[in-house]
Amino acid sequence: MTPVTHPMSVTSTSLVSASAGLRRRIWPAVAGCLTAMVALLLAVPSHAADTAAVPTAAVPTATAVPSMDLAPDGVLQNGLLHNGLLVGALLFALGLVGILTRRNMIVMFLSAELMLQGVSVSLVSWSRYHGDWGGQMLVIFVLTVAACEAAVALVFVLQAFSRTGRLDANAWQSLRESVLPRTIDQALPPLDGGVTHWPTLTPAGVEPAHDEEALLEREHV
Amino acid sequence: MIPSLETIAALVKIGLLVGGLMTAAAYLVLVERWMAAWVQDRKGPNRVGIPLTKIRLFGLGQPLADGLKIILKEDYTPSHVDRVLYNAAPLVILAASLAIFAAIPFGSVLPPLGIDGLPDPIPFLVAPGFSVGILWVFALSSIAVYGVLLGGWASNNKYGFLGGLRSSAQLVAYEIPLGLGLLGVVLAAGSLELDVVMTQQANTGIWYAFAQPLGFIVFLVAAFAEAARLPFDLPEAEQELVGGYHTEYSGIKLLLFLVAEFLHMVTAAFLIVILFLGGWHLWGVTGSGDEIGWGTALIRFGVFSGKVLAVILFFMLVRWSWPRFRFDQLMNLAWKVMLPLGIANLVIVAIVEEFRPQMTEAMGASAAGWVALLLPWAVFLLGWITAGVLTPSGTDNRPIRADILEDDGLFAAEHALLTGNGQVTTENELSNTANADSSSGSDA
Amino acid sequence: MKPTDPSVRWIEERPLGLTERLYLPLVVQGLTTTARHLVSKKVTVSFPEERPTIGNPLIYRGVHRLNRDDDGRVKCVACFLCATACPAHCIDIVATESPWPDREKYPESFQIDELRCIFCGMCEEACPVDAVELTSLLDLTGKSREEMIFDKEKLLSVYDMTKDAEPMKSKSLGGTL
Amino acid sequence: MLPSVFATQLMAEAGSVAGRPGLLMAVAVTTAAASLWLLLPKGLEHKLTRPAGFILGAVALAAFALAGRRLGSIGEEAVFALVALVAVVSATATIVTRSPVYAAIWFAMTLAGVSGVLLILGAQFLGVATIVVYAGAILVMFLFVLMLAQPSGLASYDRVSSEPMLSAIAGAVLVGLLTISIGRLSAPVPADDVEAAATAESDAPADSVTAVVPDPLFENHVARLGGELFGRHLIAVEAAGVLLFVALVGAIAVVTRGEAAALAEGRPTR
Repeated sequence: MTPVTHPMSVTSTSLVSASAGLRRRIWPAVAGCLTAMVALLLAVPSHAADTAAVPTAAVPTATAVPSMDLAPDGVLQNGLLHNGLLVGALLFALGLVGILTRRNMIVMFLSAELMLQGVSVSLVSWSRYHGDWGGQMLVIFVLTVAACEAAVALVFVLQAFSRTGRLDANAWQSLRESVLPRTIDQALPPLDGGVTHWPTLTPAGVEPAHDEEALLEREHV
Repeated sequence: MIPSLETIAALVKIGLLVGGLMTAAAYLVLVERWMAAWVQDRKGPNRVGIPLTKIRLFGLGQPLADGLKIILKEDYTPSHVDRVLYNAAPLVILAASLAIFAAIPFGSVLPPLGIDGLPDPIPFLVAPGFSVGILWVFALSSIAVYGVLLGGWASNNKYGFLGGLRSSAQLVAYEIPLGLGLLGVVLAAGSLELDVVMTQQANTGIWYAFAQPLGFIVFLVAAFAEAARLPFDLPEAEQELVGGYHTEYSGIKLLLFLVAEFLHMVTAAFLIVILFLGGWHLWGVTGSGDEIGWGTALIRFGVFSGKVLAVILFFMLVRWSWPRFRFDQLMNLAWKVMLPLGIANLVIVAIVEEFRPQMTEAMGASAAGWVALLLPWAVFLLGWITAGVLTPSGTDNRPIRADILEDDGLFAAEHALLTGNGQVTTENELSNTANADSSSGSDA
Repeated sequence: MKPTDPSVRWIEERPLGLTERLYLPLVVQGLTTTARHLVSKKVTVSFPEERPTIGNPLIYRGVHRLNRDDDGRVKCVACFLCATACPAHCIDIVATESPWPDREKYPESFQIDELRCIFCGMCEEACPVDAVELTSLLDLTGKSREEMIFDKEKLLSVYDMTKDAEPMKSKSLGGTL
Repeated sequence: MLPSVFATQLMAEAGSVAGRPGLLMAVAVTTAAASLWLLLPKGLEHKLTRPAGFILGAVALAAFALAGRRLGSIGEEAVFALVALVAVVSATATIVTRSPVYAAIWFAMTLAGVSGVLLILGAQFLGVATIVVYAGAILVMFLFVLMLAQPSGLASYDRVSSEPMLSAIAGAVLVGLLTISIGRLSAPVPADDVEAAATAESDAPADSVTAVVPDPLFENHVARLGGELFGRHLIAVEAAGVLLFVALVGAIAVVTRGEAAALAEGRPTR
């Protein structure tokens, strides 16, 4: 990619700094959540202890319930379900992070779609596990809703873009509640790479006057 | 680890298919050049034969020479491109257009070979039993849009970018009539598997082109547009517009783009034959069951290939018969003509399929069959005439002067000054104005 | 000229008829035209093996020749009219005194640069004695630029080569000489 | 602060995470949070930030992979791991990459991975339909808008993100809680549940489309799906159709009103 030399990026580049007040209120809660969760995870006992307690005698043979993939030891073989749910959870969480933190409205919508994908994977995993179609049905409707959402959302994004000339969600922070602090942008350092130098051809005839800066800064041929 | 026989069979099929397709694409380019020459009263390429000899073989060595030439050309990458996507775009489009053939059968079945571990009979299909074959074709043809769009964007060139947007808009728009034309067949055949669609036509003996004429036309037009063939080759449009999304490409990457476009045409021909022209079926020649001997298998393969070749020749003949559509006409055709016609076809097919049992019960099998055949034809004629009468911009190429007047404010003002009002003037009014009679032409 | 110019005459096109709106007749028409050309006789020829037929060699403008008179002498009188008329300035003549009594000058050297020549035939028109003519020879090739500058000998040899097939235009066309 | 009763109950029910000690998941979650924070655009970056983020991300991925269950065969595991890796890695790339066009391309890769996961899970139709609907239609529209709005270069708001650390931790906490609840799956199924499923299976009429399907992988997948869709869920289908129509009308209405407003305000329209 050629570096940015768009005037917008020089004058109004920004470094996000949420206000100190907001951060002071949120930090303890977040830190507490993370610590509590890690503690929870560490406190979880290992799997081996549980499976030992399974009463094998009470379980019918595997052939009776082919949909449930019963293993001989009587534990439901839910590996596919487990892994599918794990993938779904990861996708959902990644989508959540994206929609919380990115400022480009299109990328935010991509993140929302990512969350929908996570949900779809989870639903289909359960559908496979239970051997019925309910989950897959729901995914079809998720697809429908996603299509509707994308259509309407894109229209709004386009409208917003045509008003501000940017895809920045923070361009609309005046819509926030008045008690919430504003995000103040600071200047960003320029990207590495410097200015691209374009080859200059030998002139034929009388050379017209050029705008040298425009020649150096153009990004298209 | 020794792979199973089925895996080996699948690999052999893939090898045959990819090798055959690439060779066929090369030779179809030669055929296309011949057709172009003959239609223009020329002789066409007929020189290149066996190298270092005087043997010419009617120019059959030409594809080799063409390929060598374009491969050996300098693979020039402009400095302003986005390198990753610039290199990825041709690969994406070629991979997508080759992977489509996983779900497309290229014949009927081989007679049983009697080898343990192999299914009997062996179908001419890389992924047999893939229950969503048609959707697969659809999905991969929509992936091809990415190659076009990214190639145009990554070129970082305004002409390439505009070309990319232009052609992806076309591809996305024509996916809808394509799907509608296809849905009629899916509804009638009751399956998303392409070989089942062929078997259905062979069993009834009625090709879907005859049972659903409207669907056939809609699918045919959409297939032309999806394959970016003339009269819809706006993606390239060498004569009127700058090359398009592959303006900045050269050498082997350009070759990949061109081969992919050619494969799109081949895919379209396969789909047309499979969905609407009966696949390997020909009345009285090929039979209909799966229990066949070597002779019938060969005949079926021949019939199938012959049909595909005929459709491809039709594609090439059409190229030299009609002028290119303008972009607004292209979009008009997709949204205002083909979409309603496709929906009409879908509705009539649904009605026929829904009430066929009742009709059979009421008036007997043969009469019901005739009704089921004639009803779509009636809808076809009706829909066609309606479309022709109601959508003049689809067929009428004349410039609309009132629009010009509205668009250009200065022009309109001047014109109003000259003629006394803003209306389009006829010859008489103009001559009156020239006579300096300021009161003439004032009828509103 | 602006489209609003009063002298522009706007002409109403004939509105499309029903058959034209239905497009199918036009489709068939287009396909039949193409198909007819597909099988019709081709106008190109496989050149070195097949020679193209030239309609009238007398008016074909191919390679030049310098004609000889009945005695075998070069007909040119070095009047420079052809060099003056030549729009491409490809004719170069060096005149000297003629050894023969019937004319004052004759060309000591006479060169035509066939690579610069545009084969317009003006030299042929300008020549008062019909010495320069354009033959119907069309395969004019060479391996170097120098080779393509035809001197007097070469031009005369072209005459020798073509005089039987193409008699001098002056006589056949009822010329003066 | 979690109520202690609920916490102890969760701990008791959690059993195990993926048959491994919970330490693994704790490591996975914390490294994932750290790597996301390092990778997210922050405007000012040290040159070692991204490599460190990649390394931590690889550690997190490995930990998550170790937490996964064994499947039937090694081949199945390899294929699942591959498509899951594609999905998760490209999802991460979607949210951390600076260029929005690249984000869209990475999202397309995610779709490919997800569609692979769906295929493995036996949802052939959905796997392919995801590609058709998302990649073929929705994402192309996104790309159109992106390319038209920002044909080249990197905007300032793409180079920074709001509160990367907070949101990375929030995501990690979410994943942690979800995996704890997924861990409950390893608990054995009570015997009467299994018996109930077995009787439901044998009682179901053979020709009914709504019967319990033995294996969604095979046996007229699409036909059964369609039967279910237009049988049990017919009203939902109708509602979805209405929803699509309303969205279509709404989108066009907003566009045209926006154009009218732009004209009135003298702004350029497209």
